Amino acid sequence: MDMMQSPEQDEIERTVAAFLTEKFPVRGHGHSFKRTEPEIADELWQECCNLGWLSLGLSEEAGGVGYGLAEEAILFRELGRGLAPGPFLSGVLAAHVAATAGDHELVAKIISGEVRVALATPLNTDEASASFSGDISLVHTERADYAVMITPNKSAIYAMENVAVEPVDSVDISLAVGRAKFDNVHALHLVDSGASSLYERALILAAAISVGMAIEVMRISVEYSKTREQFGKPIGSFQALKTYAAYMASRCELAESQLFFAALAVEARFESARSEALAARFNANEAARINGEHAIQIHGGYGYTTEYTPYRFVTRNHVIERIITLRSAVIDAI
Amino acid sequence: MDMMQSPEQDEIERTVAAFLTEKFPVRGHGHSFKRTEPEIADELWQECCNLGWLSLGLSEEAGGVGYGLAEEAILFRELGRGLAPGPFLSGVLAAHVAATAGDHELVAKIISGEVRVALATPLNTDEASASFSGDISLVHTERADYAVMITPNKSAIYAMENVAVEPVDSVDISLAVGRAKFDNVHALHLVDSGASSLYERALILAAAISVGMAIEVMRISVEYSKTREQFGKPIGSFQALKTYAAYMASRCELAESQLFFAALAVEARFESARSEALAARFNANEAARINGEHAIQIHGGYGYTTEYTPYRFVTRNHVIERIITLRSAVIDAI
Amino acid sequence: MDLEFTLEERSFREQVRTWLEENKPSEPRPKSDDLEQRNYDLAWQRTLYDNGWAGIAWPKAYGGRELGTIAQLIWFEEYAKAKAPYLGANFVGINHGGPTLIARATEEQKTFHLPKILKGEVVWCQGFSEPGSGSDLASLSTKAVVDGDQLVITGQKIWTSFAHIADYQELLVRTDPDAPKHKGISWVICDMHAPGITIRQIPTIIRGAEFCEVFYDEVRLPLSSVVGNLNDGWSVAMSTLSFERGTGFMAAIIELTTTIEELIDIARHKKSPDGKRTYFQDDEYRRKLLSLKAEIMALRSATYRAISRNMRQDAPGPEGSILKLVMSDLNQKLARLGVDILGIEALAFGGSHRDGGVSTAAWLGSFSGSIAGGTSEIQRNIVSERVLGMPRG
Amino acid sequence: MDLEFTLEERSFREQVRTWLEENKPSEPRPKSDDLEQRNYDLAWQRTLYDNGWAGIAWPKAYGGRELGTIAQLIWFEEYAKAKAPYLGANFVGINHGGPTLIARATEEQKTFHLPKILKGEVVWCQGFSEPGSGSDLASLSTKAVVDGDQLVITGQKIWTSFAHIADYQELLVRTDPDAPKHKGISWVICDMHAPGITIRQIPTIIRGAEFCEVFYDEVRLPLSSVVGNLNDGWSVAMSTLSFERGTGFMAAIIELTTTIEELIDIARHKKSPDGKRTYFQDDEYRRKLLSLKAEIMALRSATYRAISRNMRQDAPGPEGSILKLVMSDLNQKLARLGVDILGIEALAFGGSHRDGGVSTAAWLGSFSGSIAGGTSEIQRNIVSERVLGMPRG
Repeated sequence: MDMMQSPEQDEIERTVAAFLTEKFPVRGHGHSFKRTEPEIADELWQECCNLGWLSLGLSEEAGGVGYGLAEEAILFRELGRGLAPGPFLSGVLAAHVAATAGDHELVAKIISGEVRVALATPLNTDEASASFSGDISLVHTERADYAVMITPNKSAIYAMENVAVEPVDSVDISLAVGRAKFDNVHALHLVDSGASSLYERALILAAAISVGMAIEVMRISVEYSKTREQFGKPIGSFQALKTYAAYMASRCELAESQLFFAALAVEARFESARSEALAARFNANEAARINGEHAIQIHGGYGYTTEYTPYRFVTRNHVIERIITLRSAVIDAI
Repeated sequence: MDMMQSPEQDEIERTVAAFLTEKFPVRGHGHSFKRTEPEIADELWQECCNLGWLSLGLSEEAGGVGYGLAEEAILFRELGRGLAPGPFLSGVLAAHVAATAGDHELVAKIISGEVRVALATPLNTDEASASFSGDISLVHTERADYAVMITPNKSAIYAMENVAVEPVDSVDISLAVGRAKFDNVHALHLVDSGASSLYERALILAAAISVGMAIEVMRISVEYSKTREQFGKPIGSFQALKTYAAYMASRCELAESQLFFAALAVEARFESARSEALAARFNANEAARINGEHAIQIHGGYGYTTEYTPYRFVTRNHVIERIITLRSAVIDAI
Repeated sequence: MDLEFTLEERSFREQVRTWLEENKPSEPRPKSDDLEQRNYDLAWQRTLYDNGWAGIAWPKAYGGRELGTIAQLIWFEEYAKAKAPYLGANFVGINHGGPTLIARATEEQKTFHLPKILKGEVVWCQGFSEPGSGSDLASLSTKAVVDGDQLVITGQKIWTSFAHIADYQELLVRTDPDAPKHKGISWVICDMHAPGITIRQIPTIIRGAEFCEVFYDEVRLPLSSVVGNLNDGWSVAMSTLSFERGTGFMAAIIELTTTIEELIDIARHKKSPDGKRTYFQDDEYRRKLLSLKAEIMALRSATYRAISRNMRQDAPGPEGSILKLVMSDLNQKLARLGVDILGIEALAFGGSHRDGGVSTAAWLGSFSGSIAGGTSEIQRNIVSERVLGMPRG
Repeated sequence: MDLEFTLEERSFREQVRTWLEENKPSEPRPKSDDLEQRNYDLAWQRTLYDNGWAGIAWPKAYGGRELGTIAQLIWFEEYAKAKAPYLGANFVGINHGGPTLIARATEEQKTFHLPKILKGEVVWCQGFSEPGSGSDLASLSTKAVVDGDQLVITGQKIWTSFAHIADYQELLVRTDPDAPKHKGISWVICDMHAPGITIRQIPTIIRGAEFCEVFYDEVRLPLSSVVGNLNDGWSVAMSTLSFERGTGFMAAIIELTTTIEELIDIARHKKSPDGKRTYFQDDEYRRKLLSLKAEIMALRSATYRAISRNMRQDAPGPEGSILKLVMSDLNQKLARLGVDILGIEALAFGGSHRDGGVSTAAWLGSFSGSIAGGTSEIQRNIVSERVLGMPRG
C-alpha cells in the first residue's frame, strides 16, 4: 500500500505541468467578454497529441502508452490546474470507447489528433443508446467530428456531421459549448460502460480536472494573501482568511486522496469501484466549487475582475460540474 | 409600523426576567445525571400562575389578562432565556384550546394552576382527532391531568387519567419527558386549529423559547470570551471566535425579528400568517441549535462539562426542536 | 409593536404604486456602460422629479418632498416591487453623496448641488477606495495639498462606479499626512471634468465595466469644495448612512423576495435531471428553497426592526452590519441555488444581474455582495466588536 | 501508487481478524468510570499480551512484536472492524506515553515501564493541559523545583482522563520559569500514588466522569523521573506522534464508516415523520447520508495517503492536522444527522458514545472532537501556517 506518487508519476506531473506553464499560461481575459480565438490552436493541439496525452492510459495493444488510470488522473489533474482548453477529456474517453469497440482505426485517428471529439451530456435521460433522440449539452464543439457520451450503463460515439449545433454563450469563454437536439442519431459505437470501466473513468478524469483546479486556485489565493497588505500586515495573517485557507487545503487533500484511491480501486476492480469513483467526483466538485468561491473572496475587488484569474477557475468549474452527470444523480448513486 | 417593544412590553420583559433570575437561576447539574427533583416546585408553579403567566394572552372575557400574541412571545422568550422548566407552553396552549371550545371552567382551572397539562406530539400522523390512537411523545408529564395536542388542522385536549406514560430518560434532565401509546383516547375538546390560530400560536411560542435560548447562550459565550485568556489575550479577540459570535448575533437578530413579525402577522390575520409562523419556528430552531453548538466550542473543555451551562441550552433545545412539528414538516409547509 | 401603516401612509403607498405602474419606462435600461446609460438614467431621474417623486425625504428647499422615514421606506418597497429601473448612474447622487451634503454641506454647496441631483442634471460617483486601501479605508493615501485657495490632488482611486460618465465625485483625500489616520482626511466635491483626471474602466466577471480606476495628477479644486471642516472628512463620510435610516436596504430585500418566488416557480415547472419529476418535488431542492425563503422572510423582518430602531435614535447603530452580512450570504445562497436548478442551462451567461432574477449572470454578480461596501470579514468584526463588545485583536 | 497489500500483510490481517473474532470479550466494557473499568481494561490488555498482540510496532526487547507501520495499520483497522473494546484506561500507556518513552527514555526507564504497560499491569494518564493553558499549552505553569535528587511539584492539571484510576502520568512541568515558554518545560513520569496528589472527577455532558482535575501540593518525585533532558520536555512531548505515523487514526475512520453504514441502514427502515416513506426515500436525507458517506470515504483515502507520506519521512508533517480537523467536523455532522433521523426517539439519552453507533449520547460525545487534543481553531492555524506557509497573526 502506497498512496504517494512514484518517481515515474512525479515525472509525468513535471513534464505536463512544465509544458502547460509554457504554452497555456493562465491569464485573465480582460475586456474580452466573448470568445474570439479558437479553443485551442491547431499546432498546439497537434503538439499535445504528439506528446501522447490522448493515449497515456490506453493499452499498448490499442496503440497507447500503456499507463494506468492513476497516470491519466495525474495528467488531467495537471490539465485542470493549468485550465487547459481543448477536447482532451472527450478525446481520451472516446479513444477508450473506440478501443473497447475494437475500432483501432478510429483510436488511431483520435489519439493522433486527426479527428476531434466533443463531450456530450444528455439532458433528460441517463442513458446513451444505439439510436439517440433528445436534448444534448456539448462541450468542445469546435471542429468536432464526433461526440462521445458516457452514461452509467452505456457509452457511445456519435458522428457529428449531420447534427446542427447551436452555440451557447458559455460562461467560460475559453470553451466552445453548444446545444443540440439529436433526432434518432445512430451511434457509431455503443458499448457497455462496465466492460472497460468507462463510466468510472469518465467520473475520475472529470474529478481529476476539478482537483487540479481546486489545488491551483488555492495556491494563487494563498500567495495573494501573503503579499496583499491591509491594516499594516499581510491579509493572510488574519484568522478569517486562515480559516478559509485551512479548509481549502483540507478539501484538496481529501479530494485528491479520494481521486487516486478511486483510480486504484477501479484498476484493481474492487467491488466498490463505482461508488469510489462517484465519491471522487463528488469530493472533487465540492473542492473546486468552494475553493473557487473563497478565492474570489480572498482576492476582494480584484477577484471580481477579469484581470485577475480566480474567476477563470470559478467559470471553468461551472462547466466541469455540469458534464457527464449532474450533482444529485452522482450523490444518489454513491 | 414599529417593530420595537413598547415601554409596556419592556416592563413585561423586565418583570419576567427578574423573577426568573431570582427563582430559576440557570445552573449546571454537575454530577446529577438523572432528574431527582420535581420539574418545578409546587409553590413556584403556583406563584407563576398567580402572576398570570398562563393567561397573559387570553382575552379578558375568557378570564385572561388580555394581552396579544406579541406579549405572550415576550414571556416565552424570557422563559426560554431563563431555561424555565414547568408546563408553561402546554398550559398556555391548552388554555387557548379550552377557551376556543368555550369551556371556561377548564380555562380557569388551567390558568389558576389547579390542573396541569402535558404537551403531546404525535409520532406517525400529523393530525389530532376526536378519538386518537397512536404513539405520542410527551413533555411535562409530571402531575399532568391533561395533554394538549396542537396540529396543523386540529387541536385537542385529552385527559391523561387512563393513559400509561412510559418515562423517557430525557437528555435534558430538568424536563419530565415520556412516551405513551394512545388507544382510542377520546378528546375532551377537539377544535379547528384555524379558528384561534392555535397552530400558529404553538409555532410562535415554541419559537419564542428558542429565540430566548439563542440569545442567552450567545450572551454567556460572549461574556466568557471576554474573560478567558489564551496566548496572553482574551479569546474573544481572536477572529475565529468573532466570526462565530457575529453569526450568533445575526441568527438572534433575524430569528427574533421574524418571531415578532409573525406574532403581529397572526394577530392582524395576514393571509401569510401561517407561513410567517412556520418561518419564525424555522429560524428560531436554527438559531438555538447552532448558537448552542458554538457556545460549547467557545467554552472549550468547560463547555463539555455539566459544571458550566452551555450544555443546558443545547439539551433543552434538543427537546424544544422536537415538539409540535419536526423540522422537515415545518419547512415543507412554509 | 405594530405592523400597521397609518391611513396616510397607506394612501401614499397607493399613489406611489399607481404612478410607478403607469410611468415606469417601458424600455429596459441599456447594458452598455456608456453615455447611453447616463442619458437613460438622467432622463428617468428627471421624470421622477417632474412628477414629484424625487427626494422623498429630502428638504423641500432643495426640491425634495420632505416626508418621513416611513414614506421613504414605502417608496423603496414599491419601487422594487414595480421593478422600476436600477438607479444606476444616479445611485451615488441620490443615495449617498446627496444625503451627505444634506447632513454636512454649507448652504451654498447644498443650493448649488442638490437640485441638480434631483433634477437629473448631473451624475455623481464615489472616490473612497484605493488600490492599497480596501478594507482598511482610513489608510487612504491620495493626497491633497492646500495651495492658496486651492487643493492640489494627486493619487489614485479604484472601484469607482460610473466615473467615466460622472460630473462630480465625493472624494476622500489625505490633507494632513502627519495626523492619526482617521484625523487627516477631508471629504471633497471633485469636479470630474477638471484637468489632470484620467479614468480607466475595469472589466468584471459580470462582463461589465462600470467600475473604474481614477488617476489624479495635480488636479486643482477650489478650497470651497471641501465639505465639513478640513481634516474632518472621516466624520463626514460616516454621517452618510444616518440619513436614510436603513430604508434603502428594503429595496434589496424586495428583490431577494421576488427572486426566491421566481425560483420556486421555476422549480415547480422544471423537470429535475432524471426527467421524472420537478425540482420542487425533489425533497432536497424543495427544502433548500423553502428554508431559504424563511431566511429571507427573517431578513425582511430584521430590516423592518432596524428601521424602527433607527427611527428612535439619532444615528443608526452597528446592527446594520448584521443586515449587510446576512444579505450577501443569502443572496449568494439564492444565486447558487438558482444556477443549480438551471442545471445545464446555466452554462449560458444569460441576463444581467442588475435585472435581478435567476440567471448565471446573477450568480456571478452575487460574488460582489460580500466584498463591495465593506467585506463580510469586516462586517463580522464590526458586529462582534461594536454590537457584542468583544475586544479588538 | 498502489493499494495492494503484500501476501505477508494479508496473512497478518487474516490472523488478526480471526483471533479478534474468537477472543474479543463477550462482556461489554463497564460504563462505571471506576475500578471496575480499570480491571476490565487491564485484563483485556493482559489477554492481548499473552497472545502476542500487544505492542505490534514496539521493540521486541520490551515485549512488542516489532512489526512495521503497515502491520500497525492493519491491527488498528481490524481492531475497529471487530468492534473490540475501547482502549479506555490503556489508551495513554499504549498510544501516547509508551511511544514517547520508546522515542526518548533511558534504557532503565524503558525496561522498567514498557513491559508493565504491555502486560496490563499499570494505567497511565496524561498531565498536559491546565486550567489556564488549553490551546496555549506551552504557557503551562505547574512548577517543578529541583531539590537535591528530587523534583518538587506544585500546581494543577485538568482534563486528565482516568487520573483517578491511574498509576503513572506523563506530566509536563515548568522547570525553568525564566526561559522562553517552550524552553523551560520538562516531561516527567509522575507516580500517581505519591503523597500530595489529590484528584477530582469532572462531570461531562455524556454523563461520565473520566476527566479529572489533578492537584499537586509539593509532590516529590525522583529526579530520575525526567524523560529526556531537563527543560527539553517540549521536544519530548512533540516526539510522541511521530511513532505511530498516523495509523491510530485509522481506527476512528473505521468507526465513522461503520456508523454511517449503520445510519443508512436505520434510514432505509425507519419511517420519516409523515409516516409515508422511509428516511432514505426522502431525497434530502438520502443525499445528506450519501454525501457524508462520500466525505468519509475521502477522509479514509486521505488517511491512507498520510500514512504513506509518513512512511517516507522521519517525522509526520503538519498535514495530520487536516485529518483531525475534518474528522471532528464529519463526526459532528454524522452524529447530528443521526439524532435528526432518530427524531423523537433522540429525546432519550441512550447508549454511550464510546460504543460508537447512532445515539443521542454519541451526538453529545461528538462535541469533544473539535476541542480535545487541540481545538479545531488551533488545527486550522496549524494547517494555514505550517502546511500553507501563511504568516503568523
